[in-house]
Amino acid sequence: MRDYYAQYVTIGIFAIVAAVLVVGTLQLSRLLRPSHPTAEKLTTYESGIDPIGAGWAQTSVRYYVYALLFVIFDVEAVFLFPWATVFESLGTQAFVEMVIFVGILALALLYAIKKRLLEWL
Amino acid sequence: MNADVVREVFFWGVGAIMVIAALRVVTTQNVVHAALYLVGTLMGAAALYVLLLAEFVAWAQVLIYVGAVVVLMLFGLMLTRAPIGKANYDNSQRPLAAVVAAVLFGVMSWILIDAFSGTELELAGENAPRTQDIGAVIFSSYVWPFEIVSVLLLAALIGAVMIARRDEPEADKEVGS
Amino acid sequence: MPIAYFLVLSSLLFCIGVYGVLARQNAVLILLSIELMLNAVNINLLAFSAHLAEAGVPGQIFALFVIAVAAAEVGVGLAIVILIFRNRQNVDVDEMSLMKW
Amino acid sequence: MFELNLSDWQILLVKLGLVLAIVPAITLVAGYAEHKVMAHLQHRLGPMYPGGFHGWATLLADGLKFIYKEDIIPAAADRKVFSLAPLAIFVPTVLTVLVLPLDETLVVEELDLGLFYLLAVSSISTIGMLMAGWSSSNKYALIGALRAAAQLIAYELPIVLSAAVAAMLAGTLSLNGIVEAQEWPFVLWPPGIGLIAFLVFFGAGVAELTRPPFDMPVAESEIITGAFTEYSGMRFIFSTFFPEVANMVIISGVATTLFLGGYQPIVPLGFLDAVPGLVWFTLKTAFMVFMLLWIRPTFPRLREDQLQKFAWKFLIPTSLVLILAAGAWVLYAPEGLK
Amino acid sequence: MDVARTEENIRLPDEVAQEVAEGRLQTEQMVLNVGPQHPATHGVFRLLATIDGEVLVDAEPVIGYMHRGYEKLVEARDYRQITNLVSRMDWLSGINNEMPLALAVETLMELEVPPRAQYLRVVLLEMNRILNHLMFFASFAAELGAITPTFYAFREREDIQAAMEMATGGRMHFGYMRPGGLKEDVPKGFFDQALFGVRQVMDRIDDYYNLIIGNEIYKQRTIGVGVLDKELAYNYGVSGPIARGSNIDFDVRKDEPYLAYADFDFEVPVGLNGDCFDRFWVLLHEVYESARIVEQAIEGMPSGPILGKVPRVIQAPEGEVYVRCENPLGELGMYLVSDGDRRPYRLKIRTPSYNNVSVLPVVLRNTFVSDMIAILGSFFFVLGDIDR
Amino acid sequence: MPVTERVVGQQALDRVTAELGSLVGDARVNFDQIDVTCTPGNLVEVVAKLREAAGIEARFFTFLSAVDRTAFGGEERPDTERGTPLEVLVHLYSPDHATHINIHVPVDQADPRCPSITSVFGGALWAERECAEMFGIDFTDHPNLTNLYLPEDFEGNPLRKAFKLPTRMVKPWPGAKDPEEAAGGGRG
Repeated sequence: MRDYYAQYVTIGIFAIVAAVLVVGTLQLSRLLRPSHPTAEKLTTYESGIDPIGAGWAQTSVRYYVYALLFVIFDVEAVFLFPWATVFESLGTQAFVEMVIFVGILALALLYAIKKRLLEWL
Repeated sequence: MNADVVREVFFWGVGAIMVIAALRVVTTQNVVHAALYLVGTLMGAAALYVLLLAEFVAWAQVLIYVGAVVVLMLFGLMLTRAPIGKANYDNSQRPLAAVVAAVLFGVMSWILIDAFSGTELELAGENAPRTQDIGAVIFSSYVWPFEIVSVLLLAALIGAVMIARRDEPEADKEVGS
Repeated sequence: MPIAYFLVLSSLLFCIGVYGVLARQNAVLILLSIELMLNAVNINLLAFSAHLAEAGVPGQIFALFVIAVAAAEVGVGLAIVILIFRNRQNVDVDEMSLMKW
Repeated sequence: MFELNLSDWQILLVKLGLVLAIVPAITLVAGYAEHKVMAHLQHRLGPMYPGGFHGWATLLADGLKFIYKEDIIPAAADRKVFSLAPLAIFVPTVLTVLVLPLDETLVVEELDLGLFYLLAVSSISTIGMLMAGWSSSNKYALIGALRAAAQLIAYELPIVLSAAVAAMLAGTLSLNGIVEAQEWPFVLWPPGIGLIAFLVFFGAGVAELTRPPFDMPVAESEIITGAFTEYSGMRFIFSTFFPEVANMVIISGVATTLFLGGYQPIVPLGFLDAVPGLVWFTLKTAFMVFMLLWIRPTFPRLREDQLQKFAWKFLIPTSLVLILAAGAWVLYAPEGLK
Repeated sequence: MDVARTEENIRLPDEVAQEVAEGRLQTEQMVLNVGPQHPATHGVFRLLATIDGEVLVDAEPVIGYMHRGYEKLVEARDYRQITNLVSRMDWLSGINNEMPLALAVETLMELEVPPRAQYLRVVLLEMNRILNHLMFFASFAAELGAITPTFYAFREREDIQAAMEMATGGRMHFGYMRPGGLKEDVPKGFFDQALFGVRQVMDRIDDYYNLIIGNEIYKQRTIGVGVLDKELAYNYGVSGPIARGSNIDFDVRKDEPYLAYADFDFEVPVGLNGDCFDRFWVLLHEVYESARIVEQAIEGMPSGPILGKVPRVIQAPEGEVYVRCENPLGELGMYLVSDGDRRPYRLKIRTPSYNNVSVLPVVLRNTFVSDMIAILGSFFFVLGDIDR
Repeated sequence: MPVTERVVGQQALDRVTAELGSLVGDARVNFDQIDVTCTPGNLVEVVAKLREAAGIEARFFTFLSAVDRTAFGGEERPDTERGTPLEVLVHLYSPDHATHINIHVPVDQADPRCPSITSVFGGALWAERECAEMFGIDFTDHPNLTNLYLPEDFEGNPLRKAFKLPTRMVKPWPGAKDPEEAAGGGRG
């Protein structure tokens, strides 16, 4: 019998240890490394010139479309995994259900391609 | 140590983190920070799901919410201007909103405590449902909602695209180039 | 563990979300607050699912559906926000008076 | 096997110790291998001096140098997010190691939904990239972060979907279960499906690692070091070097587990069973790592739009078809063939 | 070329441009400095790029970080000193830079250059051209993300470099040309080393083809990218491999043969469309042709003196002349005005990179950020050559 | 297309003078290249015609610069052969005919002005900027006549003969003390 909680305790502890490792190493190297900040050193790198404009971010609409498509297929994947474990015992019915599901999402991808949403940039 | 005590300590710890993060989501004056605090709340929720014996939902939460929805949010934020530093994102109804939220919380928690005080959760790790159980139930009893999810996602994509796409008349003509 | 713990926590998160929806004027932040509320709902669902373990896993399945719906909601919501931003160069809901009565 | 009576906490400590010793060691070995393999592919020697024998201690020396480096956070950066980003990249990397079965029993935690856990955890680092890029307040970093995030999500799908194929053929999400369910000749069976799924997984894996030819998020000739342009010293190690090399090994390990029969012997000859599974796993993983190292000096890099098109128009449709094909195979292939 | 130049490849930027113009795609634009300290700019070259997402809306090269004022400096130096000065303009093709100066003085003074000196000059010039082109072969591939060609190219360069060093004693700035001939004769073993070097290159050029030009990703990255129109090239005075990439058959060695170039059999490779692929293709073919010229020149090497009858003090008579040579990067011209002194009265140096790079703003408009790097790399420029 | 019909020397001069007629003043052959002189007012028309004219087709923009002849042959003998000692120099080349054409454009030394030829040859964009800062010549209707090399606050026009190299004024160039050579004085 598996020990459900013990497994997750291990994972949790590993997460904490990994985080502590990063923070700890950074603290440790603080003892060793020099620290002489100067204004020039702390300037944002922009090919050796003072940055033009700052403090804001902008991106292309295309990225949003990619992310949206990703969300949709990610949801699909979440349903795919429980299905993968049981479809053999459930037989044709479950298979057809998934075919329809995947088919509809494939339509989404097709639509995106057809609307040239993946054309860049 | 008693397992129940450990669970309670865990619950309080995670719960506190979630609440603090949630409060920061609604009060911080930096949009990207708000999205990142939301990640805190979401990860906390995933931890609670694990506690509630729903490991599949917990990892689905991580996969979809943290891995996808928040990324989508961040892209959206950067598309609509996401400065480093502060700006004012609150409106003038802040006090009123606080009152409404507090009253709502009072009423809800009073009702809930009243109705469910004394009900204990039996959290037996060895009974945690497995992925197969979830799959078996979805694909036998919840087929329609499942299929509708796919239609919903398709509709969401089409809707989003209709709204945000570049208005390109020639897009429909010929794609085969 | 008392189930009330989870219920109170979830209602607290829900109300924080309500506050966010009411007090924020940036549309994306409002969407974030809505996510908080949906998460609160999920905690509730899973708490009851654990409580009613003998009924099987429907609570978990509903939580999955809620997550899926939330994803779709964010997608469309953000698309609207982006459209508004492109037309007006800002995303303050208070200034969007076009559809006010 | 011999019996040891250890309490839970002692077991946990042993696991911690092993992972904390082995993961960095493997990373150093893989990093050194990268130096050397690439050098020889390019008709040069690579590092020869540190440590004496063929420069084996080069990476240790590098690491030491990085520890001594000044830690610079640009004045314009968002300090909080800037310092948290390496954590968001490093911690998930460590967590993915936990479910990899190196041998039948040699696994930190054998999760029931190990595969799903693995995919979910590894998706967190996308946010780390965006955090690093945005908080640096640097244009190159921002462009790099956006590229990285878009690339990671686009190629996560083929990975997830082709991994689902492996899960379908095995009928379980447990990684040990998937290994056990595979039979010789692992990836070649079922015909077509297994091999293509493996190639999709491996190709998308190269992209997930942001290595050439998919390295535009860190393309130094275009955007310096992408999201990590402003990172220095140990922060840089934790956010780029370590995750890149470790993930290279991890992806190879996962590919081995899902498609190459994991810790099973390469050929089903009885006497090979005597060789420990760990050896087989290591051999197979090393082979996969070598393939990854070989790709790097061979190809130029793609352009961002070509990369996205490759994922959305080729890899993802292919893996969708694969899923249906695998389903049909499992359900309808004659019993004798399976 | 077996890759179809699809509509898609060529149309896309225009389409984007139109959308940007109409404000449909407009997100906020940001101004990005590429250079002066950037890995892709070969020295201190700065590109002021206005980008929208990943599209370059506008690009303005900013030069002058290395301006040394050669045109003023030469007015205070005698011709022998200037030889060493101009050698440092395009530091990848030192001896080629010295050539037009010697030619200009020879033209004004009407000096006879002995045939052996002419042949030796050709050998050195063409070996230097191979050195230069291999360097750009390496750097262009590196900018596209392929790291291996760098090492291959440097391996080949080394053999030729050794021959150059035998003759001149230098590796970059040779200072070997003299008005009327060469500084001295080449040492024993030079011809063997030179032949070994160029034959090595000729043998391995197939490898380069397989590794780079035959690579599908490489084709995707370069075909149809950064198209330089033929008329545009003429208008901006673009010359060298870049002009030839744009389907312009323009090579001073053929059009106005100087030295002994008329004696040799070689081809002028010409591209089709003027995209990055064509420029690079031309570059690699020129390596081969130069290697052929070196072989022929060594085989037909006459004997005799290497310096003509030159007065002890070089004083060009009064007059002015424009003299040009085919430098590795294009037409290097010198307009020499002499008033009879030991120093030039005015020496206008027309460097190839200067004109080639001046067309960049037009070519770069409405490209992707990644393409910008490919285009910059395919414009084969040396900063010293632009800034002088 | 390589050189189709080689037109140099006298033949080229005939074609150029036939095409330009009175637009140019002095025209002659110099080392097989054509030297023509024209006024600033005619420059744009001259280059446009040379570019389009059949049989010449000087489409290739080689360079644009200037020469300051005020110290030609020593301070005492300024070369004013073409009217003023300061001239803009445009070199065009015909890729089809291998014809070189040097266009000398004398400009007023006190207030040097010259129309921009950027409307005909885009390559002049940088060349005119450089020429403007180095010689102080104002190219009217140039779209962006800012400094190309020099800092914005730089004073003087380095390539004018009046601009002495400061170091050379303090200490003459050692090259002048070449042992092989006794004659010749410092001028630069």
